[in-house]
Amino acid sequence: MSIWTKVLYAVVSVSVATVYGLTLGGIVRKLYARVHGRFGPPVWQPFLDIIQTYSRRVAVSHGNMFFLGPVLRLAGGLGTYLFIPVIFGSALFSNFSMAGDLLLVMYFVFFGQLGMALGAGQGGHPYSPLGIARGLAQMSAFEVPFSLAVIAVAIQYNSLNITSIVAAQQGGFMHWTLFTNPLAVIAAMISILGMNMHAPFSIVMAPQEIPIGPPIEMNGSFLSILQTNRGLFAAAKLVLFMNLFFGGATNIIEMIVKTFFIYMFSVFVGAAYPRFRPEQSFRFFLKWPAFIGVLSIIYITYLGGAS
Amino acid sequence: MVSPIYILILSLAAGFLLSIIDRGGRKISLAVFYGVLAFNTALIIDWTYRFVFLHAPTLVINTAGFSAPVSINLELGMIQAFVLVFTNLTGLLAAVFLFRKFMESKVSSLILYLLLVMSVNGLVMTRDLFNMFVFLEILSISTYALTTITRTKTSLSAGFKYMMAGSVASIFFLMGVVFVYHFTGNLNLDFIHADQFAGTGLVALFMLTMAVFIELKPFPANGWALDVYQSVDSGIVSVIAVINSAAIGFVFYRLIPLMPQSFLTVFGAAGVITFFFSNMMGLKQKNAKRLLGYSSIGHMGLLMASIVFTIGAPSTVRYLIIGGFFVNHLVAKAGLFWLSGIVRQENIRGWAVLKNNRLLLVLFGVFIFALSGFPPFAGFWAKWEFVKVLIESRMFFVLGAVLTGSLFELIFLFRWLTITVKEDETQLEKITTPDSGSVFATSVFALLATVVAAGVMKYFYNFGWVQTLPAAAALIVYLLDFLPSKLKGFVSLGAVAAYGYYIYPLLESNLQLFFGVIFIVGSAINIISTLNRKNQNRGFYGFLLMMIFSFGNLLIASTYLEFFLSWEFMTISSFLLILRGQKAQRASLLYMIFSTAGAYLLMTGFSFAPALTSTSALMLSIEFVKLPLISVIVLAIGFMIKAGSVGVHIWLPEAHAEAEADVSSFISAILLKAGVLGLLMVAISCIAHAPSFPVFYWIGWIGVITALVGAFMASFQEDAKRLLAYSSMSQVGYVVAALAMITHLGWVSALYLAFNHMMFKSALFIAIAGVYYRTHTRKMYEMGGLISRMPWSYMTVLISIIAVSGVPPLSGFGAKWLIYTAFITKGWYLQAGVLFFASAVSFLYLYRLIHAIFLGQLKSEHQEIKEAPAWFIIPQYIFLAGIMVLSMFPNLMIRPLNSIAMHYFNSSISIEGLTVVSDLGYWNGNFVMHITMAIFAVPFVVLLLLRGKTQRVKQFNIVYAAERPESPETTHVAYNMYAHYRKALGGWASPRIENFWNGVAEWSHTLGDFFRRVYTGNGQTYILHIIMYIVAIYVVMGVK
Amino acid sequence: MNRKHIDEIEKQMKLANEGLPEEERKFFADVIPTRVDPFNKYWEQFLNWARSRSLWMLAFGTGCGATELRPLMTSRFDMARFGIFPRPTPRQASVFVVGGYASIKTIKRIIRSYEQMQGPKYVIALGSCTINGGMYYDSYNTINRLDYYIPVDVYIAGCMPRPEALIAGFNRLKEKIVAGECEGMNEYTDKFDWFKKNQKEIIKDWNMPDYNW
Amino acid sequence: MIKYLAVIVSVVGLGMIFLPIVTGFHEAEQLSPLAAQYVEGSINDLETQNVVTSVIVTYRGLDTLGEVTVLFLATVGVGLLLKGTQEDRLLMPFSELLETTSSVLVAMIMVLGIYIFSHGHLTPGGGFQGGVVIASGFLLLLLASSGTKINHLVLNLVESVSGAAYVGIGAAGLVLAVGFLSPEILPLGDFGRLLSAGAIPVIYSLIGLKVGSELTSILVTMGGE
Amino acid sequence: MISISMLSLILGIALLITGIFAMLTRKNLIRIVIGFSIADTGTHIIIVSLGYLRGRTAPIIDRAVNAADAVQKVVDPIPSALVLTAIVIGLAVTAVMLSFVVEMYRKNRSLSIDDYQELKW
Repeated sequence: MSIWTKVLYAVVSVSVATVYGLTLGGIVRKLYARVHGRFGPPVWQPFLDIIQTYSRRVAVSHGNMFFLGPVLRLAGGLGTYLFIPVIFGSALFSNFSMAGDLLLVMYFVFFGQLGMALGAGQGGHPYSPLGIARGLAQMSAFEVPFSLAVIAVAIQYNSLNITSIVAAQQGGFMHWTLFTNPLAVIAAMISILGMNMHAPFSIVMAPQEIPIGPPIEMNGSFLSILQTNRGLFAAAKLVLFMNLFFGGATNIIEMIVKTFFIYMFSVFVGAAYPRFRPEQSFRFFLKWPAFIGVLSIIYITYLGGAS
Repeated sequence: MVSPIYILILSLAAGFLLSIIDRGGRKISLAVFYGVLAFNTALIIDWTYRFVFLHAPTLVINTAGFSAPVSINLELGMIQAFVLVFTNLTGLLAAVFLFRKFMESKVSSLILYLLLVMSVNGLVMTRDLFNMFVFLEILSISTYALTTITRTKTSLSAGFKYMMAGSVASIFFLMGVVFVYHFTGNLNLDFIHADQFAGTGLVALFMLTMAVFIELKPFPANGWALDVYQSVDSGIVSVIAVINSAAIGFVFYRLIPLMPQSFLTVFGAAGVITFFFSNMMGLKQKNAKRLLGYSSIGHMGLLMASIVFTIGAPSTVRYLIIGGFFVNHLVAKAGLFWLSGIVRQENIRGWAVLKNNRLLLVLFGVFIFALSGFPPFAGFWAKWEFVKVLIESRMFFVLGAVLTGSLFELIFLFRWLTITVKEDETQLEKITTPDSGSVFATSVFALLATVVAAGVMKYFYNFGWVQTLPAAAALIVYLLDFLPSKLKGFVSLGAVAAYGYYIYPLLESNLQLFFGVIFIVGSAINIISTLNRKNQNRGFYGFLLMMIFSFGNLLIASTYLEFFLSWEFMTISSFLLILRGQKAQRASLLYMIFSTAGAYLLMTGFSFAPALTSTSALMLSIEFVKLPLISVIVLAIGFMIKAGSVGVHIWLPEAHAEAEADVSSFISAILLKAGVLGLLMVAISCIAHAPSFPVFYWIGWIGVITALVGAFMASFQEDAKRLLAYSSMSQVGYVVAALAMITHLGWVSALYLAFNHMMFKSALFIAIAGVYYRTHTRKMYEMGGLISRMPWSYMTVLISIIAVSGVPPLSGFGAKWLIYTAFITKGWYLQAGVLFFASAVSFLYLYRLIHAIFLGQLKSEHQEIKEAPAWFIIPQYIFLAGIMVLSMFPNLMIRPLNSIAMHYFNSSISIEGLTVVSDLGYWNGNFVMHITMAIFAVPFVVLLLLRGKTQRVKQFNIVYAAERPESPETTHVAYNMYAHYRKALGGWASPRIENFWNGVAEWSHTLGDFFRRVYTGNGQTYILHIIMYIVAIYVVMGVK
Repeated sequence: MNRKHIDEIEKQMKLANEGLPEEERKFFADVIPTRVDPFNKYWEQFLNWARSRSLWMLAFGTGCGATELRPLMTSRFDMARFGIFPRPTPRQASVFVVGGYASIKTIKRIIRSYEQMQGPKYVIALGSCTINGGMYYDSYNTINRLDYYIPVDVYIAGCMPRPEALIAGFNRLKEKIVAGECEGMNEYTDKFDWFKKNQKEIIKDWNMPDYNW
Repeated sequence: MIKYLAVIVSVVGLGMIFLPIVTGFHEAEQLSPLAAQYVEGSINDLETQNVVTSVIVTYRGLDTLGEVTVLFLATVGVGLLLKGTQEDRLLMPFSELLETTSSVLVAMIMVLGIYIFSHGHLTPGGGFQGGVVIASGFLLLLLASSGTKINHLVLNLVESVSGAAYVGIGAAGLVLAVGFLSPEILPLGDFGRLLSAGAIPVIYSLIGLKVGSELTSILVTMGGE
Repeated sequence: MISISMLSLILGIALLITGIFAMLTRKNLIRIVIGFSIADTGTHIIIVSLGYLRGRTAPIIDRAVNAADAVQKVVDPIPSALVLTAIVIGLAVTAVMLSFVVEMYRKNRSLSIDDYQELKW
């Protein structure tokens, strides 16, 4: 397969993921509205919003890093997504997963966050670093259960190669990590709450405290790039979780169904809970979820696991 | 060939006649006085030359025409000559020092002084016990009288206390002599044998030896001596501390053959106790001369202990130890006492006046280093051999006490040194022009210390010139210090290059080469940043070269001693470099204390290690050495101190932060790697010979906890350099943990990270140095928004922090990938989890660093600031280029590291094209880099096309709740940025380890203070101590 | 042209920012806002369609009329179904709802917030006070007509107008947007001097730049 | 109280140290070989009647030289300490009777002293004893007559010259005879004669002079001028 | 049986200890010096007592002692020689000590040793 074919495939894959991610966002808004007893905006509202923000005639930039911030953010999202094989056995959706393994994906997540943090930092607005400080701190906290879960998975399948992790989970839902190593999945699913930054972990944007935090100075096209990334990045995270814990997907329908439910999990939790204070949030992740993560490793190492 | 008895004859005759001669004028009497002293010295030097180089036989001089035992005989052998050379030389130079005093005071003082020196000669040479008593009394009486040369209330009362103690001791000595005669029928040492003292005879021997021992000021029966040291004129005190002590110590040495084992053990123990306690009590002391007194007493204790405990050792080693301690104490103590006479400041803080006189300051430093047992001075070799002897004879308590005592001593000496260098001296009275005699005497002694050191290195150890190169380099640059800084900088660069060219062929293995690149090439690039220094910049390049050369010497050292020597040179030079920082007093002291504690551990560890059989570099031959468990543990801890592992990392943030901006990069990027190198060596020896206890498993844990604690602490710093320091600690924690795995992948990853760390931490420190150079602050919240003023520095920091954090596509990710893979392969899962946590936390401090300095609001005072000078930018971009190349082609580094590790293990990774494949996963750095560039380009172009009309605005054009910001200071978020995180962590964020060490420090000071309360100042109490001490020792020895 | 001329022209092209003390001027951009014309017709129509269905509202309760804004967000009136969402920062908002009377103190904030919004931007003025001063028409401390100070797209009369009236107002705005009639942003730049004169007449303590970028 | 207890304990302990010497003490039956050698040597080699003198001046001559030095040092030391800080004292004039008697006595004391040190090798006594007797004469002068002025220069001269001469004789032994302080620079003479025993009487006389002048000078210094 | 020499030995030791006791307890500087002097005298008596041989005479070869059997007739000459030296040295030390006391008194007008403890710790 020539590199250009791969690029073409990647473009398709990215487009699908972006559209899917944005649609999910719309669905969530609709869902929230229904929970509130409202009619809510249309499902395609995110697309309208993106067009609206892209179509601003004027923008304000605080400097080169401010300019690059959203770019790096989107590059991070793209990278994260592109290093994950999305659909098991599909050449179209295998992306560039031959460049690296699970560790590469985990660390590429930081690429965008760091870029965004830098861009927002140059904005000069005090709320940006406040939000970033919260976000980084929370990230360091939820990384603990997540990394423990990932280590447990790596031990379980003796690999960090996402494709082979998915391959090992094929052959019936009882082979999913969800059932072979439930503790790791619990730890990871708690940490995805933090990753998605829905309530009770919505301390970064926190509109009532630090009006939307980091991107407060982002406007016009900058904002629209961030919005695009939000869709893509959400999809990437969900696909990663699906691959690691829920047996991956062999076709696009399976992927959509699985990721939808993974997403709904955090959405429902978010709809049901109020927001933590920052230190409560950090402490939360460092306590029980981390402990569950340790248990999962012990379970896999010393008790032999279910496999 | 003049008989040494003429020393006595001439001195006596001159002494008797001086008062008559003096009637002809003081100049004549002084001429006679100095003439006789000089004659004595010359005579003894002549004899020493004969003994040492012509191997003359021992000379025995009979008196009155009869041979012993009928008449009194004198003996002059090599040992006596050795002692006498130094005592006479000290006597002569102390007299030179006292020249002005002698000019002004009565002729009596000349007579007393001359006869004092004479009596020491007699005391050392005579073989008759009663004659010893007589000479001892001459010595005592002349000393008593000389204490009043400056007549103050304190010196009188101290002299009286001295007399009380001395008279009690002399009564015992006399009793001992008489009873010895009673039991043996002889007074001549040649005719008295140990077996003649059976039963009650031992009491006689006890009295005799005890009297001598009391004169040697054992703890706690030594209060009188301290008072004398404190109050009497410096010149005379130097005589008391050096000449008297040497003579009496020699008497003790002479009595050793008579003593039974029980005596020896108790005396040795008493010596060690004295050493330990007097140094501990010295901790609280603020009076310079009394402090020296404590040190003197301690050293006499050490000398006694070394005399006793080395009896079983080979004689050359024994002489090196005893002689080393003796010369070291003598030279350094005399020099320091003389300096105290020149400085005329009671409180050690007052010594800051030395700063105004460069020569004196250097002398002071030389003496302090000599006294603390640093190479190349004699005390270093003595200590090294002594530790070896103690370990061979399994005297671990003694070892512990000696090393702890030495550490205490080091603490107060270096506190003194650092205060002297750093305390503000403007409030103090300047030193009145010291008279040239004093300075001359002191300088000669510093020179003497150096000459002795060179002699030991040349004749005893037969070192090559490379081993002495660090010290020589410092010396040479010191002599060239008048040159402008830039010139010296370029010359240093050339010297480092030449040195690199020289040792390149000596680096036989890739491992050596790897560290050679870190040490030499890394240093060379770092030197560029120092070229920015202006003026003469005295001292700097000497120390720098010393440090770099000692790094290199570590690699080619072929014995434990050579390695340790280079290690100590490294410690000295880095200490001095740190000390140059503006407020580095505490930092450099901490560094010194921890380094020395580490060095003592290394010394112990090497002494436990079996002998080397190979002559190749230690780094290679260590592979075939089976280190015993204790050695592994002790060495590992010693090296981990240098690597800043948690628990012993206290020095690290202080030293990094307080050192000069361009020195910090050396410390962080290169010095820490020396610790890594050491640990690696221990690990190498453990591959084939795994210790019985899983030492490295626990080191692994320490490593990961270091990584985590370092990251946490870094997040809570306000000071940019402290932040980077903790970051270094964290990163080296990763390296240590990875090393501790002792697997192929572990080592590849450790070395890979070590190399990367060298590059990005150098770049970061130099960038911060540039920022500091422009802003004159290290507090991050005082900066902000500098990206617009210093874009080049910003770029460095940006690239570096991406590399540090391990975010792809830069080379830092390679390290992370290797490390996690290695950990999971090894089965250290929880450790890997902790490392993940640490690496996530590292984003906190990295973002803080770049945000608080470069992003956010630009301060008013920095509006017109310029980019850092080119000298700072050039090395940064060399390192950045290195990072980028390694990011693009990580295999350039991984391939050689793979081969290094393959020397010890089977390879666990394979390299397929540009992809590195491990058992668990794979990584193609090159491809990742390309993809990253592509996916960066796409949104970038999109944004360029769709951005609309973009207006660049200024820093206050922000949405500020419909208001406008008041000032940049109140708008910039930087201070206490992670307050919420600190709150979440609660007690875990408190500096427990620092509190622990503070507690240790406080307790040892309090204990020292408690013990020194025995010295009530009352002469009677001192006598009581002596009597009780005698009784106690009597009981302990169990003399029947 | 000599150097002096160039300097003079450049000086004219910059905002004078005379209200700011000398040492603070460096903190603020001094660029004069300029007109940005719409894209070509069909493309602009498409964009206007999207804009009208994604109205991001600056939720800044400037006056008592803001009380009636809150119910708009609730389940009963549910503005989200019209694509109207509150945004916490003017940078991202496209609709500015001025909530009733504007005291002189508030008008300063209104101007600043309006200027910080990125065009195209729309203003809905709420209640009688914004039209003619309403019950405060003779107050020494309120303005009587909002469009002396910023361009207004839709006025909603009433004291205060009910949420239903607000919805009607928003719908009117949507229509105007689709029709391409909402060029308040360009109006502001075109008549910049006039607006500034009016603003500075009533705001005595002018301690901000002449245009808040 | 505690201090007294400690003093008592330590003194008792000190006694304890000496106890074994007392209990284990038994008087010697014979001279030690060394002592016997001295007795024999004194008679045969040195022609000296007084064995103690021969031991002091010859066999252990170095000790004696040292001893003289110690005394000399004491003089110098006392001089260094006390001289130049004298304070005025009111002295009552002494009675004439006392002064006259003492001046007569002094002459006799001096003669006695000289006799004692010059016959040191023959009879009990010697330089030290003689010197002390001489000094006691000066003490009498100092105590008994108010106007006594002792010439410092003379004292000093005697002190220094006799000391130097002593050392000189010792050194002469090194050159002329067999060793430092050897008395054989002068003929040994006949046993029991005044001019016998080589240089011993000379040395002892010098010691006598020296001790006498030294002690006098200590007395003068301490007693005030 | 207690011999004379033993008696004098005990006496000497008693004096020695008494002298040291005085040095330890008396506050007056002059008394301390006297204490030393007493102790010193004790040592002299001890020395002499050690040299004594029962029934013998002084080691002076005169009419009382025949040169031929002098070895059998005289006491040990060595302690006698030593004690002479010891006495002189004791004297010298005492003299220096006393002059210290004089000078100390002149400087501070106090003879109590408790007034001379400003140097401590």
